[in-house]
Amino acid sequence: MGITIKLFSSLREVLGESEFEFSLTELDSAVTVAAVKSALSQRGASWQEALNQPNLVHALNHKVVYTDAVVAAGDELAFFPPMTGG
Amino acid sequence: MGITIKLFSSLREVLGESEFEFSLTELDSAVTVAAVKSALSQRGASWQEALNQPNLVHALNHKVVYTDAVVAAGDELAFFPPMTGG
Amino acid sequence: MTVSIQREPIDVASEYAQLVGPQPDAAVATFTGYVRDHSDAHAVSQLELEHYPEMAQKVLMALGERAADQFGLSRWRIVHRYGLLDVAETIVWVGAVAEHRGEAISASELMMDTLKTDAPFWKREQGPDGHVWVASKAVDQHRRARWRSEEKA
Amino acid sequence: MTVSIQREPIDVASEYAQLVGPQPDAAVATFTGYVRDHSDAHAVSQLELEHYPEMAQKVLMALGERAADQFGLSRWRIVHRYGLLDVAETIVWVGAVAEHRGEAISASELMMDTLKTDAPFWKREQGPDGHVWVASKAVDQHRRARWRSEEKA
Repeated sequence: MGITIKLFSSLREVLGESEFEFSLTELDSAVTVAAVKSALSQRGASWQEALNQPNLVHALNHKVVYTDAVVAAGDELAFFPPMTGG
Repeated sequence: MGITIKLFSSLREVLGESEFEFSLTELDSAVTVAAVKSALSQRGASWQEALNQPNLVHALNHKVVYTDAVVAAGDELAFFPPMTGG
Repeated sequence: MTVSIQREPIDVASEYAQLVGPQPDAAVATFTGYVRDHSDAHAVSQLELEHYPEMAQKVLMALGERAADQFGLSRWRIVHRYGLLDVAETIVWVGAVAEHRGEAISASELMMDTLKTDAPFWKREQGPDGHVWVASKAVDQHRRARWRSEEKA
Repeated sequence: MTVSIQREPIDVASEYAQLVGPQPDAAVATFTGYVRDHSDAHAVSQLELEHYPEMAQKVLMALGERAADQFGLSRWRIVHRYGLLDVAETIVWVGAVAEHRGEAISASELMMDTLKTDAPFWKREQGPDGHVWVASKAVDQHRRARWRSEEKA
């Protein structure tokens, strides 16, 4: 199953990536945001730390969601710190 | 004792005057706004009615006051209905 | 800062530019009121604004100074029309500049709520049955009262 | 009504004129935010605004529509900058038009309070020690929460 991952702000900066395709072949069809986070966390300590910061925001297809939201093929999943616009 | 009386809005219109000098020779030195109203009310039924409407506002030297405020020679005393600016 | 009580229409763009200046503080809130083409009951073709000039000037200055004091405004401005106004013309403009948005927005609201009931202006609407003096609205008295508990003695 | 997410400075006078149009409704409230020359802790020489374009567009549209619905706005507009901004440049502008002042002012406040915490923009300040990401403020979360009880499910 392939999805697009986007990273913004300090996450983008720390992890050195802003957008990439990500496949979760080993997982069954009911993949949650939490499962994607776990899979990405295995990329290394900086990923582990960045994706487990307490205020991390998850947006699935441009909508803020909790980690139990279910991800489908072709979705866009973004991770970022709390927003500071305005 | 001479003061300036000003009338605005519906009071000005009903009473046909906007500004005039008024003397209260017969009264002692502690003249209140209420006493001026009483004296002016003797000018006729329209004055009596206009000056005793429940929401009448009294401004003494450009400041809203109650009827117990004391008036001095040279003061400017204005009567008008509730304000509707803005 | 300053008050203008004027017969001429309010040039909102020019007032805004003068209010904020070349180095604006972080937060600017403005409010503009326009002549409506109707009242609660009937059509309105023109609005006449009578005022008590000396008192209006003092009341609006005191009101701006109170808002500046209460909300820490760096700049403020109140402009109010008088005379005969057509539908869709400006009636009033207030602007408040502060460090933070809450202060600027609350100050603009305070200025509007207070001037509605405390500044000596009186509206007379030209409608289908001639001129009608606008009555003071209970909602305006109510909105005004919200700010009273925060006033100084 | 509409949203603009733009690199260019906000032309407040032009935005205002387009918002109100030739026959303005009675009450118009606006808010403008500018880049400050300091944060709580240090001097700021420039501000960089990163954003998530597609999501920002959707969030701001939904926010304007919610404000219009809740406060009966006849017109509204939200403009937000991104990119590298100098001190004293515009960051954000919101405008709300309604029949009554309370609705226009509250709508502008709702739009500002909500976009601060819900729209995907991130500020990075250039200060004496280099770039610093701006942290989310507790006061902004608190102001945002005031509107939550009135939201629909």
